[in-house]
Amino acid sequence: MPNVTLVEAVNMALAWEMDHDPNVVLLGEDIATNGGVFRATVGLKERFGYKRVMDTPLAETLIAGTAIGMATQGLRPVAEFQFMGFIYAGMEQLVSHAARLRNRTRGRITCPAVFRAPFGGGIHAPEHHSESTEALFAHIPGLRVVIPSSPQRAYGLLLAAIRNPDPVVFLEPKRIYRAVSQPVEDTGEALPLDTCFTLREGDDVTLISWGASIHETLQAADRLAEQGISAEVIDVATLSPLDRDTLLCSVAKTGRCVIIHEACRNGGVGAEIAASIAEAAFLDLQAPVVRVTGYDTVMPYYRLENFYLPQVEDIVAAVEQVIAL
Amino acid sequence: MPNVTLVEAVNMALAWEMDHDPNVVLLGEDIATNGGVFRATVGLKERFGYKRVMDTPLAETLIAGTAIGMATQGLRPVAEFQFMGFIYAGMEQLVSHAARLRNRTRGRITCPAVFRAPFGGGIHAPEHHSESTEALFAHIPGLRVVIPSSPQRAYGLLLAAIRNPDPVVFLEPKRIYRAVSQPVEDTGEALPLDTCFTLREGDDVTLISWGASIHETLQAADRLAEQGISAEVIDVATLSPLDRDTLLCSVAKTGRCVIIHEACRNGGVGAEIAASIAEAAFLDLQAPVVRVTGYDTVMPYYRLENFYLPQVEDIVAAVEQVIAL
Amino acid sequence: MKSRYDFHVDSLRYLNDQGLPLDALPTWAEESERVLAAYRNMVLTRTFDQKAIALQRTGQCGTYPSVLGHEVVGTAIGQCMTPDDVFVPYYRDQAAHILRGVKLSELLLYWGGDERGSAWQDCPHDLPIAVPIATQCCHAVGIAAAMRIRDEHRAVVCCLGDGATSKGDFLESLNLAGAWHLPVVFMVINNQWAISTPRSLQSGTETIAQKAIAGGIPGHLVDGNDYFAVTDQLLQALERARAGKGASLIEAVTYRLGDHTTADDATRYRSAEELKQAWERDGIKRLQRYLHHRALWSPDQEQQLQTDCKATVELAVADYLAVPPAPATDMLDYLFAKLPKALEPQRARLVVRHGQEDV
Amino acid sequence: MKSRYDFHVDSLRYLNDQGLPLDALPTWAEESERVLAAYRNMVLTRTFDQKAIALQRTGQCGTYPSVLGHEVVGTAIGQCMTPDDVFVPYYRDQAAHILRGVKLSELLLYWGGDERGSAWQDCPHDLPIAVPIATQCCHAVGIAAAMRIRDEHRAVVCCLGDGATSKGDFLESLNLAGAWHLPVVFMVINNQWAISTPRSLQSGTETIAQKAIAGGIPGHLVDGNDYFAVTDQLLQALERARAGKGASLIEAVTYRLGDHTTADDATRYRSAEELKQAWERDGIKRLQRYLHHRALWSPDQEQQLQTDCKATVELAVADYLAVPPAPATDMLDYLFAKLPKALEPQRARLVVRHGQEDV
Ligand SMILES: Cc1ncc(C[n+]2csc(CCOP(=O)(O)OP(=O)(O)O)c2C)c(N)n1
Ligand SMILES: Cc1ncc(C[n+]2csc(CCOP(=O)(O)OP(=O)(O)O)c2C)c(N)n1
Ligand SMILES: [Mg+2]
Ligand SMILES: [Mg+2]
Repeated sequence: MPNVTLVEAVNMALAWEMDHDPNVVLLGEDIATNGGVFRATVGLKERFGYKRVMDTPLAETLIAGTAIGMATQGLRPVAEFQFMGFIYAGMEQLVSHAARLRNRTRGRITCPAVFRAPFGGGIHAPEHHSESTEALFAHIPGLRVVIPSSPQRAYGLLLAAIRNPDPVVFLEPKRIYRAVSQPVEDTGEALPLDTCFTLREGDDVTLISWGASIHETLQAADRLAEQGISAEVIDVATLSPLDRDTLLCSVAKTGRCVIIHEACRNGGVGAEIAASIAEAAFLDLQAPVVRVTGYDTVMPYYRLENFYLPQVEDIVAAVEQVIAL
Repeated sequence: MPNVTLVEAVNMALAWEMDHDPNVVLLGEDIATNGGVFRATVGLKERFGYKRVMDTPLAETLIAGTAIGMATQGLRPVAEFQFMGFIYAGMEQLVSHAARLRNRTRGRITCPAVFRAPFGGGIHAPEHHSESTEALFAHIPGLRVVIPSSPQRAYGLLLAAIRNPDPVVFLEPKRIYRAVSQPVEDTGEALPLDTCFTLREGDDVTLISWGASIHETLQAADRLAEQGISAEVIDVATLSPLDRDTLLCSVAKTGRCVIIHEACRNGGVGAEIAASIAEAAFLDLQAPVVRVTGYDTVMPYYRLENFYLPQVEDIVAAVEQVIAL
Repeated sequence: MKSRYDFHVDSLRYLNDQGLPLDALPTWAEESERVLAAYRNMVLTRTFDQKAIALQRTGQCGTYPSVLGHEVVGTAIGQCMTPDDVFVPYYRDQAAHILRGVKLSELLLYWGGDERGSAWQDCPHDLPIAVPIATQCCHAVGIAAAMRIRDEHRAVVCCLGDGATSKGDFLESLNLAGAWHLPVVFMVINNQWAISTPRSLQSGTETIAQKAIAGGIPGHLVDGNDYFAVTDQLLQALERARAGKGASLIEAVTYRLGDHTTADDATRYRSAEELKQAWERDGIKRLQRYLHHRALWSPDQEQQLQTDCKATVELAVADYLAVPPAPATDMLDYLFAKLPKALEPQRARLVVRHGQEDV
Repeated sequence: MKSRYDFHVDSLRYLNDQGLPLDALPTWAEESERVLAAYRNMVLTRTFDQKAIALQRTGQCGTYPSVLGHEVVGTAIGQCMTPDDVFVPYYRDQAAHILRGVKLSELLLYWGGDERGSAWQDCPHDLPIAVPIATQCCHAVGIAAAMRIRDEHRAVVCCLGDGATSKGDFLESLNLAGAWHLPVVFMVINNQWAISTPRSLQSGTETIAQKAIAGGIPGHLVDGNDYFAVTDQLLQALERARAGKGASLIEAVTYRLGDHTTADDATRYRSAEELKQAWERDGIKRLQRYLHHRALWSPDQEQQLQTDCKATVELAVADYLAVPPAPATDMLDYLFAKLPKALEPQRARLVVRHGQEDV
């Protein structure tokens, strides 16, 4: 079983599925000859030919819309936005078409497309290269928003996303593209969508996160364990539709909850999770649900980005705060 | 003092400000000769000339970006998106430029532009003409999102929006464009942004809403009063940045809170409000914060739209539920 | 040292306003059954259109965009495409939809505020009506790309208005169509108006067809009220597309004879005189004159056709009006292939609130 | 009945690869101080560029896009624009920025991850560097529209790359520029590559200049390594713009001699041979040969210039490296004109966490 990084797992999943389903095609800027600016698609053009791995002109509206058109024909396009910061031109296509085609034709025309984008900060990238606006997509009914946070989950969730009969926005936390390697079995086995993953069990507090922040969250859980606080860590993975059951079960047990995300706080996905838990677990909660998030501002350029990103000590402090109540 | 409708108040505010500030210009599709498809800009081209009231080609990216360019020159452009359903092509310009110009140039270049769009359902309009995606904009730091819910507030808030030195997304609830008339003094007096409006005082429960739903909320408050339940009604008005103080003060008094909005529930602005209140008013709350919202689906075409929209009885039922606890 | 690159678009017309050929007609024009079928479809379309407007005026249908002035282009499209081709419409393509198998009652259902109006039982492959302007152009190139990937000899026809040619989606799609040699024909129906915005404000170009030059594909102008010109140019463009020779853009010049939609009042922004002149170029009348001239049509036949069309439309209206509202739960049941667990409580709530049976 | 509409773009070149005039030079070329100043700016730009790359390689700067191959075009822009004009750049316009008054240290600060790098003390009006491709084109037409609304005789120059010409923003802006006769010049720097995507995959068109035809404005090709050609065409376009005669598009053909950015490795996708050939057309070398040929330049002067440029750049680097990080609170303090109340708790938190003084 090879030890692979998250971005290699993405590549493995794409290769597996292209090998097993001739309908899977890839399109995006610089994905073919160059293998993508993060090398997520490296080698695939050589292996599957330029007809299935397509460099597009530089036009995100077009990339989104072309993928949708392909999907209506039963292809399974996987479109790459080079960075999440450049996804917005594709918004109209995602909101007004990808998310709705099945619904508006009552199932006659569907859109089994995947829209991949690297997202998040912390890699000292230039302006517009550190976005975390997953909440925009999670609010759109008809879109699935999936975020892996480990090589194994990247592999299994991407396979599931491609096989899913409806559109999936698949956001890859680029800060951890190469942070850790992990054995991943290349057996084509998908992981379930619409399900949170409990990464660590605990009794005192539920820590909910996704993407790169999962790593600070797990580190915080380690530190808390040293302090005798037992934290349950949940990776939401599919942000929408949201698996509230797993979250509520955990909070019913722990009575306390901290949500961690890199996106700005106001209207982030953490708000929906906090609101849902505060409503449904009202009687279970022994402390308010607290959010540890980015600030409500534009992601700063890299000299200040660490001041913006939630740190392990922020999470620990938040847990100490809710435990104190 | 003339009795005017909400859409007439929009027109009055535009006219006042154009009259008093030569930098105010309008642009959009069909706004000049036709006066806008809802007649919000009727008569303004005749009065201020085509140089200040501009029909644009059909291109929303361009409308947003052109307004931004104009704003960098000290003009005060008010751009109209014909319907909120067609705002998405302008998203990249709004997110990556309007919201950021001041911040990324450290104040050197600014964007005092207003982006107007009629929004919401309930007028038997065709597909894509009934959107309520205010949450997308409220999540973007650097944008103000303002929604009036009466002729007076439309007048005063639009004046404030135009005078505001930063970009404002100004969403007009078209369902109530002509629903009620109200005397509006045409004195050029602006209302404060970033402030909620308490429309009705009450002790037992806080009802929080905005836009057209304010009207069902007020009706629900009437009905509740008949049942002996005293509801405070707050119009959020500026959805972002959010005036949490007014909301929290009210909940501190009532101990109960119901949020009403037309947008789908998942990740709506109601989530942020509920999360904020549940966190900050944890000890005050005697019942969970409940949201009465649209369903998590695409706004249905008009035969089913009333099944989708929150109704007075839904609000009343929600209040009864939180009062029962 | 100066040098230059030259480009052009051509322009095609066969009939004068009186329906008389200006030139030898293309050979396919000898198939009189084809021409007569075209004429019948145009009349049916116009009959339907009037009825739809009437239904809206009497509160039995929602906002509706009249097809008046577009019947010739739509009919040519419907005739030139094969069942294997894919049609990517905008919202004023009724004439083509009818020939592609969409039921009149389905069109009414769509504009009557019911999603089932896009479920098109007898037209499974065409894309649904696209309201967000120009967005469909990207789908058209995506579909055409799928055909190329699969080495199929099929083609896509994508319709859009003059206003739509200002929007990036269209221009980006043109460019891809050229770069990838895609089997797609963009049919721009230049009816001179985009709601209240006249063609002259929409773009400073002399023609719309010349926008093809920015995509590196051939651009053609045709008289959009000339059935022979539209058909002939489209047949050539489709042949080219199916033969793997790439995309084309056709600008069909016509006039929007009605209001933009039933919610619009065109007298606010255009003159009665302009409208009157446009009626003189009406393509249906022109084809009728041609048919008379060729002794292919008689007043009796016209009478009979009018009667038949009315009957067809009345039947469709009856079908439409008989459709009961969909269950409220439909709003959730078609969002995803399978209802996600997260939506179950909302579906249950709809059932409780609106008394629908659970599935 | 067939007819046709003709269009063209022209193409301009003055110097051959050896720096010898192919034709009589324009009269302004007699101003040798202008030409020498241009040459000096090109050399300064290239010196700066090499240093910026070195800083990145040694961890003292972030990802940086080399300007190698763009020095001629940028210099021509910087010279032709007046202070009153507005420059709307993309991210590879260092040569122009320098002439417009942007400090080298500011450019480093920007790429060094600090927003203050766009605060441009001595260049108050130009728009900041635009990273989201082609988005700046819409701003350019907005600024040009503002000039027209105010009846000013100023112009806008908007830069973009060949890749950017595929994006809707550019094409929509071209159309508005044509429809509204705006005083804007679109300068497309066709360096043959958009990261790894070659010009040939970007568009099926023969030239990029011909995209102007879709906007109804004149399109011109120039040799982007030919200082005289770029300058001459741009002067004409700016004159036209300022005189109220409308917009132009200039395609300056050059080559991206470096990697896309320091994060890129161009050997993955293009051949050493192609790069070698491109170096033979290098515009700085070409202008240097011209100057030698005209006896306007000597090896001593070259030596001195190199020394001066290095010194200038070293000073700028020292300035850049001396800038302490901004206070963390800056991330909130410039978001709005005035900190909204809603953000006060977050600002307070930043102060507590990072020990910054409150304002
Ligand atoms: C993206 C978008 N913006 C605005 C609208 C509103 N709108 C509907 S039709 C129309 C004019 C379209 O004109 P044209 O493309 O010429 O087609 P026509 O209606 O004349 O057939 C506008 C602005 C829309 N539907 N989509
Ligand atoms: C909207 C958008 N999409 C993608 C990118 C990523 N990206 C940065 S530069 C670039 C290529 C640009 O090529 P070109 O326009 O030719 O300019 P050049 O870099 O060659 O000067 C791409 C794809 C971006 N910055 N913005
Ligand atoms: Mg039109
Ligand atoms: Mg380039």
